[in-house]
Amino acid sequence: MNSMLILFIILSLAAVLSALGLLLSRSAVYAALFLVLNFACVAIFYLLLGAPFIALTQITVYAGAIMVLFLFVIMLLGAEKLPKSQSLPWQRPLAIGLAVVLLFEAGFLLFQRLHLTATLAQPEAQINSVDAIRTLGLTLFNQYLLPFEITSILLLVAMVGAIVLTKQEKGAAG
Amino acid sequence: MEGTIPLSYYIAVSAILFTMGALGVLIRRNALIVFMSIELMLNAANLAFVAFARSYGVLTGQIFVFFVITVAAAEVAVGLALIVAIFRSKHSIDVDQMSSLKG
Amino acid sequence: MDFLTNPLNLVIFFPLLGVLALLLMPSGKKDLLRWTAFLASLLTFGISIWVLTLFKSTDANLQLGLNIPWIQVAGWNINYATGVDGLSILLVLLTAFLSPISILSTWTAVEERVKDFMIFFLLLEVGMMGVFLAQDLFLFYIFWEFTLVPMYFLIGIWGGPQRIYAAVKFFLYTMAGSILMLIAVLWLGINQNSFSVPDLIARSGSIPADIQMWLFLAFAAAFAIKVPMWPLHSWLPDAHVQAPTAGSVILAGVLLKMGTYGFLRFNLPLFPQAAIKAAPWMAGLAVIGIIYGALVSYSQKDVKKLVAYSSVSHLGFVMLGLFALNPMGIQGGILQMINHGLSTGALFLLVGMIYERRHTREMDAFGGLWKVMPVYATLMLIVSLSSMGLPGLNGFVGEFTILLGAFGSQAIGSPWFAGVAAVGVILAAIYILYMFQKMFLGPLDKEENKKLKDLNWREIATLVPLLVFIFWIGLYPKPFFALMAPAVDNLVKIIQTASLALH
Amino acid sequence: MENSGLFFNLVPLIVFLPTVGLLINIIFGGRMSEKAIGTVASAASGLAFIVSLLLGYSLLASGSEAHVVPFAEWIKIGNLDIPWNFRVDTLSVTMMLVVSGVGTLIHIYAIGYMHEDVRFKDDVKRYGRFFVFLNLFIAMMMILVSGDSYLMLFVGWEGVGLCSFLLIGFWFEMDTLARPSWANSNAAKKAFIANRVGDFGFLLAAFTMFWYFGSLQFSEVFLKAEEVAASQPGVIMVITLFMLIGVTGKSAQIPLYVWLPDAMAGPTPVSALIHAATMVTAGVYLVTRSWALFSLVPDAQYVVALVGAITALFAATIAVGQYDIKKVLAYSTISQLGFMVAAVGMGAYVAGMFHLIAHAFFKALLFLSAGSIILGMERGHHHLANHGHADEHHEEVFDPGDMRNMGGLRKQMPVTFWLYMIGSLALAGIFPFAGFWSKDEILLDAAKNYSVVYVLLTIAAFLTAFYMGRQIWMVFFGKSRHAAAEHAQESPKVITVPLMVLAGASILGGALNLPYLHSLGQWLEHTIELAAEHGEEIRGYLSISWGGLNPVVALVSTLLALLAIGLSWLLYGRKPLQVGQIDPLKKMLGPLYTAFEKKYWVDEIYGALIINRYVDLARFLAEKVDWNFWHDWLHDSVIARFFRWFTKFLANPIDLGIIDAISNGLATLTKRSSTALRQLQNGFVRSYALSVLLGAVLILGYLLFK
Repeated sequence: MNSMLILFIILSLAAVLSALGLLLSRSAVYAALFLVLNFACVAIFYLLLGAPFIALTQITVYAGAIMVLFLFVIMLLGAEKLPKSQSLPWQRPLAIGLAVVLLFEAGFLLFQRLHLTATLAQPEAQINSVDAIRTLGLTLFNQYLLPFEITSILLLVAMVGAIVLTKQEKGAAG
Repeated sequence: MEGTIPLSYYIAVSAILFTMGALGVLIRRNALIVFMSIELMLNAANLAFVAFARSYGVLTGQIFVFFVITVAAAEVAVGLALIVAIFRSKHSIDVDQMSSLKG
Repeated sequence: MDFLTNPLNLVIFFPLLGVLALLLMPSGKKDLLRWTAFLASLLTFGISIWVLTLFKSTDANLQLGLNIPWIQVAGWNINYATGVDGLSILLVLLTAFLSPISILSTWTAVEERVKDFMIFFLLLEVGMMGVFLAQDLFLFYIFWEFTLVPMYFLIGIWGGPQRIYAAVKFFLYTMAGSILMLIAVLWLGINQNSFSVPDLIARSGSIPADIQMWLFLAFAAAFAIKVPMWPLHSWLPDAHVQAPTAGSVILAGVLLKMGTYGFLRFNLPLFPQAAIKAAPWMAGLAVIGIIYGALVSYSQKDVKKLVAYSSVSHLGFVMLGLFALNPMGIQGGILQMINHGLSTGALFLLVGMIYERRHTREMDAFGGLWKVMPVYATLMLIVSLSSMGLPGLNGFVGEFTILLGAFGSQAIGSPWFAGVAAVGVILAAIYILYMFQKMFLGPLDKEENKKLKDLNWREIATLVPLLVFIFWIGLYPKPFFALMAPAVDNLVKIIQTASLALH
Repeated sequence: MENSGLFFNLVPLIVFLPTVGLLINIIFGGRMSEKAIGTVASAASGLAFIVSLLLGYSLLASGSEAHVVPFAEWIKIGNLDIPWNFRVDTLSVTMMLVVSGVGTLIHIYAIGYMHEDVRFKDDVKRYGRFFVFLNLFIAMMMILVSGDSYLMLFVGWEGVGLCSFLLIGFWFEMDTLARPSWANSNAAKKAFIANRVGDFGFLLAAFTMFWYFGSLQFSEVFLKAEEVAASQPGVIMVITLFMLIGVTGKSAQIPLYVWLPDAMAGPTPVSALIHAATMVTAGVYLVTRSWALFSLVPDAQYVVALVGAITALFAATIAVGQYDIKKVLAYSTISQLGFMVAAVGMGAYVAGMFHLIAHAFFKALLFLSAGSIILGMERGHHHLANHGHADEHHEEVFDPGDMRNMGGLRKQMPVTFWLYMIGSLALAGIFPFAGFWSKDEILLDAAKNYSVVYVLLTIAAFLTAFYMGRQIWMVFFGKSRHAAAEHAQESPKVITVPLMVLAGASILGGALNLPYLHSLGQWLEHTIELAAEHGEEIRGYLSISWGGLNPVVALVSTLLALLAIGLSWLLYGRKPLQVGQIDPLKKMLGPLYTAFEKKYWVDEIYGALIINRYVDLARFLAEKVDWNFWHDWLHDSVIARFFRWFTKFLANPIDLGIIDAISNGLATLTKRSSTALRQLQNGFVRSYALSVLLGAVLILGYLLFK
């Protein structure tokens, strides 16, 4: 039992529990906060895995931008509590059953079939340095230039789309 | 701080998070929470990507995650806009209210 | 560019330009539509005259044509092959000549859906030109079937009270024969590895005699229905009586010729041995048609029907001439195709003119019209005389050469055929004079007829060109014979070679 | 050529002058006066006569040998070569002279005649049309006689048939008594169709000729005639007999003569020109022209001669029983044509042609005089109508041509009377009129070799004199039997002057071929080789008459003619016919006379045996066979019904029962399962997501545990 593993287990527990919180919380605001916690845990995982750039992106984009957006929308629409629904009585048990099966399958796959023997060591110092980020940047702007540029268009389209969708039509009843 | 963590642990965490996300999509009726669950599933996938990238020592995994995050951002923007639009006409964010495409 | 500036392609496809122009015009402006269609067909006629000037009448081969690979998949050797020779040049000219005349005749006769009418008419012209100019069996077949469609609509939309019946009958009847031809075409294309007519003629010797006969019969089925040969003529009176005037003119003037032309272009040179063997039978049917058509014409009460049945008789002469298989008979036959187109076309025009005035075609409703419509009567007289073969007019030259050719034809084998056919000359006089008497002579005793107006200038203008040719061919047929002579000699040579091989 | 000073090259003008005339009248006729129209037409014909005279002079000056003047190519296919050449020889020039000469006189006569006729019939505008047709006829007749080949001859042959049709049907909307009727147009149609039957024979003769001689040109055919006769004896027989059919049609012989009496429906000048003087003699011309063929087949010649002789007698008997002045002349024409045909049949070509010419003169004279009489009667009738005497005649239709209405016209129409007398005597064959000489020659030739023909012709000659006598007595002597006859008026000069010219020709015509001089014989000798040259080489009865004058024959015929006239005087002259009296001959002959009167019911027999059968056959074919059976039954019922039944069969048991059942079953299945499955499509996004997860789980499970 080394310290890394202990850290890992703690983080894993935090992540899973925050996910569970998301799943169970009645209020959307709590759910959003649990999700932020989850994202933070995952960001630390990234650091452990030697991917500092991704970790920072995770924090800024997800926790910073996306979740703030969520909270704004929640505030806009009101965090109403939904009445209990009778529409899909079998949905919940079926979903849980399937989830259990899925988990079982994943476990089976992971431990009986894949035989992943690799172990991931603590990242070296230079990995978490500016050089590594530069390498990532160079790869991104050389090898993946086109996808990168396409992403910009995607974002532009999404932005325009969001504006169009939320724009109040003149004369339309609110 | 020496010691290693087996790759399979990361994947297992990823799998658990993914299943939770999926459950959230299936069980919750609040459109916002459903959406959040989707984000959770994306995160789970990202985690697996990064873990494998570390395991194989290549950068492609990280770059893919980068793209996923970008797409997720776009998706959230459009998705939330949709939810707002739907709320305007239905005055609800219950996904079960959106069943006019019933066969 | 070669393809577009080829004179034959211009002749075939020029009317399409007219169609295009018509499509862009509002359907309410009837006169504009009429003038456009008229102009398009007139220009087509002009192009056909240009083709005539390019045509070398001393050359027996196909001329001015194109031969472009077209459908060359899966071993099919289909070309876009066109060409004109002595066998077809006159028919091309006839088609181009009759089209503007027919359009002119619709000026007041067609008032509804003028645009559609003109479009169908020009499409029909495209089809007919294609039939006469295609030198690839596959291409020919496409044009052949294509002509059915516009004609079907011309009869079915602008026809008489029973137009749908007539149109469907026309369509089905012709289609039934064409199917057999299609089979034969495919057989030839597969076994001879070519659809090109000149190639197939060159290879015709390689087909075994019994298969030649089957192929001959398959082609003959399509053509005999179109001609129509007795006893396959039943669609003709329906189609003619129900069709609008312009449709009848084209039907009699050109569409029927497609059948005789088919015999001439395909049956004779492609299957010469079978043609020789079949000659007495075909001649027999032709003679029956001559007599039968003339007899049945006499008993008609409707002028248009009378003229329709007279076509059976006249086309019998053409068939008799073609199957005489000697230069006189064939040249006479070709000329008679033209003659019939002119005379019967003119007769249908004339009948249409009286129909427009009186809205009936029953001969009993007329009588003594010469008194009120002298110009009409005179023109009708000339055309009738041409139709019954009076010397000095076109009909005689054709009939005489046909009968003369058939009388001594070796292929037919007996002068009796021509002898009996010559009775048709008497019978023609009987039914035509009967018609003329019933309409124009006798007392003018019907009130409705007393105020009839004589022909106006437009109507005279539609008829005068036809009359010019009626006289021209009758008095000086030499240029017409000169156009076809080398090609016919060539054809006769092919048949003679086959006949030598046969014995 | 040495012909440079001669006029052979003018020969196309004989066709084109009349053509120009008719074109002028067509184009400008509407704006010209009647006089001008008539003058143009007459001038066209007259100029053609002058050209014919020039041609005759040219022939005389150049040794009378045949000249062929090429004009145009017509039909040329392979070895068939038919140019339009003009043949100028003594025979054709003779015909040209007759046609244009008599034709011109009749044109002039018609100026006056038609002037009145169109007014009696109330359609003045038709005046010009008559002269157009008349000129057309002259042109066609000229083509006929000047053609160089059988086909060109045929062109004219058919052309004159057309003119005959047009002119018989000139008053197409009435009958001969100007009542509205189909009669005239029927007569016109009948003439054309009867002629067409003859043409059919002609055509077959031409076909046979072409395939055995290789040509239709006269010169080539005649050149090869003996050769072909030697190798193929039957062929010439066939050709000549087919030609005979043509002759019987055009020259109105048995059995196709029936059209000629009806053809009198045409205006009188037409009857004179076409149906007496010129067109109907085309058959005689044809036989004469084909002498080289006929001379080779004596059997055919004999048939021709017999047909002619029988027709001569047969028609003469009918003429005896007629009351219409023109009908008598019509049957007389048939009879005289019989004389000519018999003559050329016997090989007496010169005699035949001689009679043709003489007959053209006197029969034209007679017809035109009859026309003058009819006009006189019409004038009388109109005079009555205008002066209010017509009350008692108001109801009945007046027939100006019926001899029973006439009588005593000698006083009212003296000029016409004398002209008619001359014509009648010439026709009856009284010395020294033209008819005497020409008929005598025929009888003489018949007496030599053909006793049967001789007897038949002699009886016919006797009857001829009798019916002409009867006519004279009935028309000109006695008292008027009708008020119109009392008021009949003489015709104007324009009508009588041409008649006088013809009368002169009828008197002097005999001089053309007087016995022992034989000027016509010598003239024609250049075209027709005479027996004398051939000597005994040619078999049979070729015997062109050098006849001389056999006193016995001449005496017998003259005496018989006088006897006949005397007999007619006994019956009709001594006691003139009274109004309503039955013909005295009828009392004597009884049913036989009725047979004459009714024309032996030939029209009725033809009608019953041929025409009605033809109509029935045509109707049967058209209505029963073609329409009811072929069109309605076979096509519309059998084929269409079978097709419908078959489609129904396919539709009902086959398609509905089997194929449709399968597809219907499939459809039902689909419907049911989809009804079930649509429950899944409940619109809830979450349940769709559940399905996705289910799918993912299942696929993963499959991959894992397969």
